[in-house]
Amino acid sequence: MNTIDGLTVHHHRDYTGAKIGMWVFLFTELLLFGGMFILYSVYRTVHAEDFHHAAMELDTLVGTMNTLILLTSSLTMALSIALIQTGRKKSSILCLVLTIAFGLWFMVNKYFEWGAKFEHGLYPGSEFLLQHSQGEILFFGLYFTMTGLHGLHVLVGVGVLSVVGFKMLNKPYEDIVFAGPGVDKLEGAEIALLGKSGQKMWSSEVIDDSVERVSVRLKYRPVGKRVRKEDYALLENSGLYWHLVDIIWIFLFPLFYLIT
Amino acid sequence: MDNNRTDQEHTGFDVYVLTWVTLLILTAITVTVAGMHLGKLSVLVAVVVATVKAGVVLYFFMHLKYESALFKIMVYVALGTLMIFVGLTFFDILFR
Amino acid sequence: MANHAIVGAGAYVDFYKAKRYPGVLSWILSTDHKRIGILYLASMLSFFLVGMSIGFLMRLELIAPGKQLVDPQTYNAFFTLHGVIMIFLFIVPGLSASFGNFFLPIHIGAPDVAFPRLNLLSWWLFIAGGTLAVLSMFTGSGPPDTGWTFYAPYSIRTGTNVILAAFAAFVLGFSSILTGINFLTTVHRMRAPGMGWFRMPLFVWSLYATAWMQVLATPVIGINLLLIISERLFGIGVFDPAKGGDPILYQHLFWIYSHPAVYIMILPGMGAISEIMPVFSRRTIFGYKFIAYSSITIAALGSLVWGHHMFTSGQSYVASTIFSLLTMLVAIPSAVKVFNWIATMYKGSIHIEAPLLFAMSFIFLFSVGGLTGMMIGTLSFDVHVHDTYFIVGHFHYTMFGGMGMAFFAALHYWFPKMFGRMYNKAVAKMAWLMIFVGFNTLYFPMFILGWLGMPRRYYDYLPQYQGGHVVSTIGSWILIAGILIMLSNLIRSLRTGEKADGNPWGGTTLEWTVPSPPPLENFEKIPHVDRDPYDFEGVSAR
Amino acid sequence: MDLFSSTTEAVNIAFFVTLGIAVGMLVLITVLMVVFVIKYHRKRHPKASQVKGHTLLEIVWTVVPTLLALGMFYLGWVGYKFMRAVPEGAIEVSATGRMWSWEFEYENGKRSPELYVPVDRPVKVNLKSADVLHSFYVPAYRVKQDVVPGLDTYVWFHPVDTGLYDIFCAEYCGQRHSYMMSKVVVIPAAEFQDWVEQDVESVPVVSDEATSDQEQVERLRRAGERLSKIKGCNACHSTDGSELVGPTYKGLFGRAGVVITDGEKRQIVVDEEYLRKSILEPSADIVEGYGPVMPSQQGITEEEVNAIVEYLKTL
Repeated sequence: MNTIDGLTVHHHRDYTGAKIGMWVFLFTELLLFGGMFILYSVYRTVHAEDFHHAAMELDTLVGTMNTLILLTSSLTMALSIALIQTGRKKSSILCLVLTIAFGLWFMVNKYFEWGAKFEHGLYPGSEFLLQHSQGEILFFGLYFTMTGLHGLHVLVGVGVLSVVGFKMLNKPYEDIVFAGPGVDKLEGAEIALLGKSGQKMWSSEVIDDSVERVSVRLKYRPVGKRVRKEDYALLENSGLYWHLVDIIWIFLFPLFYLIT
Repeated sequence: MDNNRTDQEHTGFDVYVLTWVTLLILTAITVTVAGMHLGKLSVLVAVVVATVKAGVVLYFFMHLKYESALFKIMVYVALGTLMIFVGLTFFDILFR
Repeated sequence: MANHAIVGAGAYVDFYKAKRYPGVLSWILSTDHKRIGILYLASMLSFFLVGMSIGFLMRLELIAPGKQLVDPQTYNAFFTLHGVIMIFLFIVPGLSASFGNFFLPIHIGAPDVAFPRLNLLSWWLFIAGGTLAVLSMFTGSGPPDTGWTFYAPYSIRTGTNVILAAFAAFVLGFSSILTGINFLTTVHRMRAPGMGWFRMPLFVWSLYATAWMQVLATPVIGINLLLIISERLFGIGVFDPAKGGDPILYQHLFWIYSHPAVYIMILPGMGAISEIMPVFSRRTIFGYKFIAYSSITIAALGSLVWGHHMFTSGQSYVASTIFSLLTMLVAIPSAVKVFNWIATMYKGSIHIEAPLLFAMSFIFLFSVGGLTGMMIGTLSFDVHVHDTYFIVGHFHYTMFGGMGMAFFAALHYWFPKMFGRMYNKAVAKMAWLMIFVGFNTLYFPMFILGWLGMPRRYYDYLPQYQGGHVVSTIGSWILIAGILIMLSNLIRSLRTGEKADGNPWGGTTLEWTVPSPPPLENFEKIPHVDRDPYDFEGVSAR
Repeated sequence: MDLFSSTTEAVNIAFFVTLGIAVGMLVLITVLMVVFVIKYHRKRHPKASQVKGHTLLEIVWTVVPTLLALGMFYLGWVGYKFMRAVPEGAIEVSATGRMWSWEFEYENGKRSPELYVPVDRPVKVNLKSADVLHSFYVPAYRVKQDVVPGLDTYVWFHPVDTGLYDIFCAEYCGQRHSYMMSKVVVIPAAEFQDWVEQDVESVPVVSDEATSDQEQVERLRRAGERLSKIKGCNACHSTDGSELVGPTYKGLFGRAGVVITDGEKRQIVVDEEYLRKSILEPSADIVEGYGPVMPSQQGITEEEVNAIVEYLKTL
């Protein structure tokens, strides 16, 4: 934030701050899933045998495929950020679209996987499941809640990335707002756009005390390799979220599919 | 506020692709080992491999390697807290 | 007057006048941290009054054995709602969301918090959660009757409206997390030039420590409540003993959050006390660094002791032993704080004003709470008094006697700064006396009742316990009268109070260098900090 | 091992020592605070001296409380260890907690709603829950242990004197939590022996020749009355017409009413068949205006059901 003669001008944003905020938010996600991992590890310890049997019901192939999909989506996500950093906006958006597509593909697989389970009568609280041993009931209780919650996060991630994509498609701009004590000092002034020789191309009305604040919206194109950080801070933070969702799956996969 | 970021520019595309290949190899390892029926060891391998994979994602894809000490400390605090929650809970479960 | 320059009167417009939207929108759409702080303050106090009224009815019901006012089901809903409202809607957001929001940026010389819009969202979530909690009383199959702890499996079996109440608590948890993220980032990124870590006021230190706990502990109860909800909706079985679930595991996850939550509630209060003690002693704080570090230590150790709520729960002997040991250790940093506050009065020049009276009663009542806390951290003694009125007494001494008194102290301390007017000091002192006397009359008998074996959450009791209950109920009348006098004094002063200048107490931290109420952007120019927070040299008394 | 003579003593010692420490600390804090406020009031002490700190003092008031705290921990731990270790030769009773009553069962199968124990002999109570969390609490013996469904817990104590002592439920368990009370009845050993061998069978075995039908019914009725106490029926169903959680037993037999079966209302008249079904499958027909809260009476025998039905007919 700068101050010009009592006028406050907001235009600076703290991107490291935004990143700290994002990381801290990721910690809350980590602990959210952490609670479930505590439950998992406890019940896994108590009912090792049952978990072993129950895990056989899950399709390792689908699990592996979904793992590969998410890992690859993480790659495209990281590439998308790297590309915008070097100013290649189109390729960056393409990678972002790929990431979204991988996320959706993951969800489609998940849909068929869950659907098959439901068809077999295997869902929380079902008659069929209640005939199983306690460990198996717990396994599937955890399976559905943990992968369900993870799936929800994938969907949120897809949503966030789509929004970011749309924002990138539009040209970036920056709002500058003059506000705060001292706006009244502008009274009688006007705002003008000047041409090369200093001629007035456009000017605003005269500013009087009816004006609450003055807003200037600057639009600009990224020039060459010198892209401003503003262009990818949002992308980078949503990328962090996407990678975290990937990390969670990296643990869910062996814990549910590979302990047969 | 000052904004001295010198981080991202270090990461090249090759690093990302290499990271991705590493992750694929690790996935292949963990799936193969799971198929070998090693008993108790298989769980250990699965968890260790998953941790390594998560570390790789964290360090390269999430740029933790290039961040300042503050970020690293914060991540360790969060992970440490989770570990402690799990550990103390197990003092109950294992000795009940 | 502080030796910082105060901005010229001409340029100064206080933040109440500098508004972006008309009418009530200027409040509920404002991203200004000061307005959000006041929004929190007003909404929290409203919820507090609701919780207090329910508490009043509970005390009335308990004045004699048998039915006085309501039937058992209603009473059970009463203590559940009293707990949910007081915990999630008053003491958890407590000082951090109200005074923290208002003063944290000013304290570190920043124009606002790091994420102002997130800050507004957090208030919206708070209101949404509060509304859901209130709705749970009137919709579905009746108000929840599980106690604020929602212990499984009763919370899975009861026919009452647990889902809505648990969801309300979940939303409120989210609100608390957002505040935490905001404060952490603000402290890391927005300190003014020269504002080193050890020049931050101790209130900021306590908020920083609190923010870490909010961020790391709250998600655990979030998932726990989501699991209770899905248990009820889908029967997933993780907490249902009939399906192999372990109810004690629910308690672990619950207290993993809810014990640190105790420190989320009390730490900002301790921070406020650390502000008040030096100002009214007119001297620098004693042992600044020890108080700052003890906040961090409390946050760290406080996350390791949840199992002391579960000594009789059926958890293992080993776990109980370890948790008891850790519990004893967490008392140490609190003791360090108490001794430093008292030492701050040593060789001071003490002005007795309402904030100091509340702060001193905080030290006394919190010490009672803390020391009884150590008693019940003692394994064998806890077996006897666990889930009795001893516990009820203990946590009211820590929560209400601690956080509540600190809240009142902060309210009287910062009132002139927040609203630009001074309250009637004599009435404030009288209200303090009534609150202090009423408080002890209300809660002290509970220790005796608990020692005699009166279990908590009892609608009806055996005649041998009546004496204590009668005294306690009478105490509640004095306490409530005191609170009402205090609040009406403050509310009346909003309009009629004498105008307060920038620094009515002779404080030294940055908020006293700007006019009262502060201007929209807090500072005309971002200050350059070149002195310690409690440097009273050259600051004259009033 | 025998540091203490009883659980009561283990807790009392911890209480008085920790209370002493707590009061001592509180007095120290309060006195210092009050003395400072008076002595350094601005009238008497207008100029404050800026003392920033004192490292030695900080160390002292860190180390001393730490030592006291560790001492308190040790004391509590020793007592707790004693309270968790059941002495040899303890008699064992199993207790079942359910909403909202206690049922005690002795080794020979004798059941009772109160806990009868012989004086001066340690008692181990094995705790089970039929539904939700409860907590078995005897203030006189300073013992408390949660009763957890799916987990076996225990508690032990040593009754020194004969008499009646309260048993409470200390873990909130629903609407009538505060009425989930019973008594420990401590009696001389010989008396206890007689008591425990009496009425072991819940329903008396009746031989056909010796007794008339009338007498048989009467015996069944009395057995039913006793059973309804042991099983805790009276916690929710009154016999005097007052409203509790469930419908009253008074005038139940032959009463007409509306029940909800599978979500649909239907009119019924209470007969033997209905009573049986309601005992065995309580959730099948819910009387209008009540909640589906009655637990299924797993493990009840045919004779016991007969006895209860016979008893209900007479109310």
